Amino acid sequence: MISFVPPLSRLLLWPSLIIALSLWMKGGASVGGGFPAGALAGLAVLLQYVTAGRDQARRFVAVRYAAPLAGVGLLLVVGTAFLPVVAGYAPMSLFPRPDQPEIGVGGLHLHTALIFEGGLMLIVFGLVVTVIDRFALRTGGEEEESGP
Amino acid sequence: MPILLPILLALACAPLAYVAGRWRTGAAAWMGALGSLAALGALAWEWTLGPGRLVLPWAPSWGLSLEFTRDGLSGLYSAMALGVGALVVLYSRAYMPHHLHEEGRPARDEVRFQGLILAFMAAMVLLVTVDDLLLLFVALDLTTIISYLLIGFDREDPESRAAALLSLVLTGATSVVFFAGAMTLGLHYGTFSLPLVIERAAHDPASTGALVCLAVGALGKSAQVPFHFWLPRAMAAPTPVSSYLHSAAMVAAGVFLLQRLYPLFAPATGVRDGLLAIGFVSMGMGSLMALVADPFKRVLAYSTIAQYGYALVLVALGSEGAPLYVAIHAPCKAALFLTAGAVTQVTGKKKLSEVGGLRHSLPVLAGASAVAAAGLSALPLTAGFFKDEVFFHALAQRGPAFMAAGLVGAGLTLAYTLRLWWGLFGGPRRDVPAAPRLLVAPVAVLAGTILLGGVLPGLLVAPARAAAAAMRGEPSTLELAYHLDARAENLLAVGAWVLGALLFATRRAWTPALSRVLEGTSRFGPERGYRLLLHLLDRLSTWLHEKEVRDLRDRVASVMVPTGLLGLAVLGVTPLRDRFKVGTVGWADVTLVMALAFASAAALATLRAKGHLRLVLLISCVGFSLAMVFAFAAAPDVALTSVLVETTFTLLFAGLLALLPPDRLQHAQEEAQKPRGRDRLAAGVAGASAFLLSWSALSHLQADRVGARTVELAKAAHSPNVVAAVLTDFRGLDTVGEMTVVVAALLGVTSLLRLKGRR
Amino acid sequence: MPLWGPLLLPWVLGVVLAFLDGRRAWVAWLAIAGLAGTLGCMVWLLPQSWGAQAPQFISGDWPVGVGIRLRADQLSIVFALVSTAVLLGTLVYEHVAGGITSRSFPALVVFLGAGLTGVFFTSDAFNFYVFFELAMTAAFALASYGERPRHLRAAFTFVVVNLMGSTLFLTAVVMLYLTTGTLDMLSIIAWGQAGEPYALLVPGTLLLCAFGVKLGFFPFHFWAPAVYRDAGPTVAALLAGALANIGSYGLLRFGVDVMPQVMAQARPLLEILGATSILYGTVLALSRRDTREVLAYASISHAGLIIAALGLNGREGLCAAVALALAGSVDKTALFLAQDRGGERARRAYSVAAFSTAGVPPTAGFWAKAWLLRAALEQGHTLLAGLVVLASTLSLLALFRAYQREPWLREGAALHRGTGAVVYALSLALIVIGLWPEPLLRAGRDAIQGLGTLP
Amino acid sequence: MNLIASLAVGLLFACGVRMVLERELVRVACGTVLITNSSVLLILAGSFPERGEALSVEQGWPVTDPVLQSLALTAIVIGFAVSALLLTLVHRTQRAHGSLRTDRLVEAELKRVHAAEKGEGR
Repeated sequence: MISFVPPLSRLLLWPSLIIALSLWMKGGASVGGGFPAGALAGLAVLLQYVTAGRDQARRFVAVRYAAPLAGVGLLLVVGTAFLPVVAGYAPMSLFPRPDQPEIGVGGLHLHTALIFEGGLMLIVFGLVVTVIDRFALRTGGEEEESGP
Repeated sequence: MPILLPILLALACAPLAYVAGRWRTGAAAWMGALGSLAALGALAWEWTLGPGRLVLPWAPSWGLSLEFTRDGLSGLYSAMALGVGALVVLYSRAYMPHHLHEEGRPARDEVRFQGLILAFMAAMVLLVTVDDLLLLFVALDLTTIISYLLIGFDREDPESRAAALLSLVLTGATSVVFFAGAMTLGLHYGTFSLPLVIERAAHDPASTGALVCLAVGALGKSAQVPFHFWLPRAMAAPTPVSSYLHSAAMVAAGVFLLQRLYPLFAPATGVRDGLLAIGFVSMGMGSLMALVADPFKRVLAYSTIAQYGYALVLVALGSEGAPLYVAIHAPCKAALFLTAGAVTQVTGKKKLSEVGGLRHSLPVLAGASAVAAAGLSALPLTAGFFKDEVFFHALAQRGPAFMAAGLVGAGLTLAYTLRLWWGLFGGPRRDVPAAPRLLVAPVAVLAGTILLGGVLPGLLVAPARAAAAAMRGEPSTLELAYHLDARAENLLAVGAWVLGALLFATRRAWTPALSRVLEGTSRFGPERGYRLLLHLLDRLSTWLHEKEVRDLRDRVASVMVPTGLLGLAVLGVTPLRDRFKVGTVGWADVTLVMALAFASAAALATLRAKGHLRLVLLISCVGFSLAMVFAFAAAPDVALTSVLVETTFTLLFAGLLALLPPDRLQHAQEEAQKPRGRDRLAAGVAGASAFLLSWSALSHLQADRVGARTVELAKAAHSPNVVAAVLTDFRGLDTVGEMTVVVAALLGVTSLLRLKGRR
Repeated sequence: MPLWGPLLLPWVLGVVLAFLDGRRAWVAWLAIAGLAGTLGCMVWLLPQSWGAQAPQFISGDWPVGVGIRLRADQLSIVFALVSTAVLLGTLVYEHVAGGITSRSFPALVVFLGAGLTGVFFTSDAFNFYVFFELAMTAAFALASYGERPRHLRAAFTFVVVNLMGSTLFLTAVVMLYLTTGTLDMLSIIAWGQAGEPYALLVPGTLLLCAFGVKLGFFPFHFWAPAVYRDAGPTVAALLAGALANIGSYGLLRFGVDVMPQVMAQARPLLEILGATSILYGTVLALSRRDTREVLAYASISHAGLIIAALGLNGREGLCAAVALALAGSVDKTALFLAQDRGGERARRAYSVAAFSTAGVPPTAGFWAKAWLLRAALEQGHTLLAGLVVLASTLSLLALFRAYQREPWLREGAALHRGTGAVVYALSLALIVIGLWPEPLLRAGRDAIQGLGTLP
Repeated sequence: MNLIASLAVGLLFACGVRMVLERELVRVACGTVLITNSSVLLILAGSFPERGEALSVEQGWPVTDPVLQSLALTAIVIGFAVSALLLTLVHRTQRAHGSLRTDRLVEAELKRVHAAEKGEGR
């Protein structure tokens, strides 16, 4: 049992991440979006923590810098929301505007909502992974806090 | 504009003195005295300009303006406050270093003290000059605040702290009552401007309630029965404070208010009769207490209560001598207080029984204070004679009973004044070191003023008439002169002297009995009532605090149960109670209902779950069932998200359980499931309310919701998935906010579970 | 200045600060500068709010209701100004008092500021909830600041009880949407004027309870003494000074503006709750030994005053509520900060703020209380007027008992110059407003001008 | 359907409150999760009567109110974030007090209160 679970989970990691990415990209058209994508990616990493342990999981850059990643995500989100004001639009104006034509490559529509959703994904991923990481770090007894 | 000059000069005194004090400690007092004398000079110059008013814009929203007046009343009281203030500040230059040394405080604190005295002086000048009900209250509370700081100046001394607090609370409380009265009047007459209020009150007399409120404020300040007991306690303050606040300034403020507002009180005979009674009671009580008190400052404090009782009687009778009475009393009392302070500094004693025979060592002080004492007890050739003359004059018009009361009162005054002076200076000779000159000079100056007023009474007539005219709103015909005939005033005065002398001569016979009687009655006095009330409130407070909710559970229940009950009540009493719709359940709904049932069953099972792991699994079971519900409710986005969230959450919970020490978990588990009856009840109330409130809300669904518009607009937003369009576009701001919440939570988590070490 | 300015600035700044280590001095100064900038933006916005048309925008320029409307009328801007100023003062205090001990403190304070600004500016019920949660979550994270056991205890109580309040609020907002079909406040007002008077009663009740928890009046206040006592002094100042404003603002916005018909029916209840809170708070404050507890109970009685003012019929009561909330916010911040370390300057600041809380002139609190008294007397409500007088007296006693009891009185511990400056500035503001009350009176009068349908 | 949905909401809420009133930190946290779940259920219950195809923009199809869905999503996410914070707080609180029981918190608090009440004296 122990012998084949870690490789299997490592094997599962990449497909999960790809599914997460597709959830993100397809969010505008069908079920999905940044939030489930981030949660799914977080779950994939969580699996690594459970099976391979913290040190193994932290091989990935994205895991080590999960918390800053969430910050970057928030910057993306806030930026998408408020950058249009520089050009004189109302906040939360997404491009292309309702009266502008869509720009699309095949089934994929390019829309600033994608950046927005990407930010969402990073934030959720960052939260999940950071909490897991901190919990994993704390597991294994520590001294008690004391004092009044 | 010249009206402002004395006020501005008075206001500038404290900062100037402070600055001077920074340069050299001793300079502060001289600077302050100089400033107040300048203000006094400005006042005198202004006096020559005749009456006037000044209105400056202040708060137009409330129709308020800064209104100042220059009339007899403000002139007389300002002169009193400034003159005595200057002398007291100088006196404190000699007094405070010694006092501070005894208290073990740095000599620099003297500057702070003098600054406070001068600030008080400014507040007092402001109080007597303003001509607006709200401003009157503002200035009144300014004096309260500064007096708190002054009385509690010796902050190491618990007694003086307690005295300061008592005076703050008592004068603060009564002045709030005053404010309520002022507000009532202001609202009733539509203005706070005093001349307008008085003018309108002429046709439409003020309500008794409002007048009583105003009177309470004045009585509290002037230390009249039943609010008198803060004054003797306040004697814990340094002597310059007592001699200023409790002779010429703070206590005068109360009677001043009544004089300023006299036109309002004039038609209300009932209120005036009440004030009259209070005046007589204060007079009698104060005089009797002054006859037996031992610490000499206390004698003076009780005497102040009694003397302001006289002033109150005069105001209540509407006598034109009322302002004059206060103005003459002030220098006499201030001089005696200053004498008391000087004696304490020289001898280190504070009680009459411990001193005596000082007339040889302190001849100037003894002489000057003898003049002040003579003034206080209204002997001829001092200004004091005229204060009793106007008093007797007013009483004589009311009838023999009043005359008798006045005679007894004046007799008692002479008796306790003699007792005080004799107790300090009379008796067998005792030698003490000489007093510093600056300690004696202010007393001498005050004594000189009193003599001057007594010898040349004509000087007093003009200010007294002006003040009386300002008080009563009609020209005054007050006459001050010595008449060597058998008119009632003279007879009463002679009678009072005889009575006083007799009482003084026979003092050993009645003092012990009187003190026993007074001690007995003090058990039922208002002070006792105040303490009892406070004690009861304290006990109530502690009892409530002990009973108060402390448990987290009760804190939660205290939110949930009232909300639940309120919700039930709302549904119970309004027409909403008849409007519940059961709704239909078709075949298509079966899966949904089953999923809901599953979620409910899992939720119920969590209550019975023993182990933590089982609990967590059941919680996630609830979550997954709900995700199923959402899926069946055609909300796949929500369903997907909630599946993922539930999964993550279950794992996080499991991670938490792994973090917690197993023995602690075990222990907590054993203890946990002992629910109290009221917990069940609370949950029941909350659940029932949640059920009925949601049912009511679901029964009132609005068919035409914004949701429909978003569906129409989704195409314009280039997003086939309407939910995504709402999330990222239409209500994108919500999503940005929500993501910021996530990041804030993340920050919280990272700071709670830090990577390296603790703290 | 466009409306989004004061919102965007703390938001972006918060994100940037989240990356940085808040214990460094320059980071703290950056946060301080950012909050000061926000304050400047708001001041800039002030004349526009007083203009004929309050500045507003709709997110993405979508039609009303579909997009989210943000709007800054006078009520919003005065609350935003005072809350941001209080946050700024607290942040400066914590920084100069000896340094921030947590990495995320400045970022969280700035996020709290962003949340509060959003709450005050938004004109959409659900967006209100989101910003409310942003402020609450930042406060949850801040509550454990200091991380001693008692801080953690306070944080736990705070989080659990306030989660209940948030849930109530969320439920109320959803019910509003289900009943009226829109989330835009102005549309809800229009709906309410046309619709049946009882329909909004259920969400109204839940909102009252939710804001009751935030503001902390009887019987929703039981968490407050424990949290204010056990949390760090800066945190207590933040919670009592800034966060509680959500409660008073929410009651004004939702009660007076959005659902005046519900408010009309809730008046008797508000009066009873207000009177009870006033009595309860003042009596309990009277003989507490712990200064923080005195302050906690004093703030409960202050919340009662606000509620009682709202319960009064007519304009003046509402004006009084606004003035009480604004003055109380500064009062409480000054009190909590001043009692922290002692020293001569802090003592003076404490006494000024205590006089203001008790309603003694010349302080801002006096005008607020005077307004309440005025409103009560105008309505012929002598009982409430008497209660106000009693509360003033007893809180004066309670606050000054604490003042005299504290060891600071005897020791006069040396205080850092900077912290003294902060508490001085706060108390100076109270005195300046006391001497020249026009800004407060104008704010109170105009803030309720644009609200709903007033009698 | 209204009745059933609101019954489920009420039941979840009651269970949540009951759990929050337990004497143990983990259960308190579980209770808040249940309460959040109940409010999310209420949000979507509003769209039960007209529920349909969420993703279709084609004319004539019934559509589940997308605004309600997005409100539910936002509520779920916020609830998740706050619960994560609460879980870490549970961990820290139990470490600080050496127990998972709320009574210990009360004891510690009372100890402090009584120390303050007695310590200063009159």
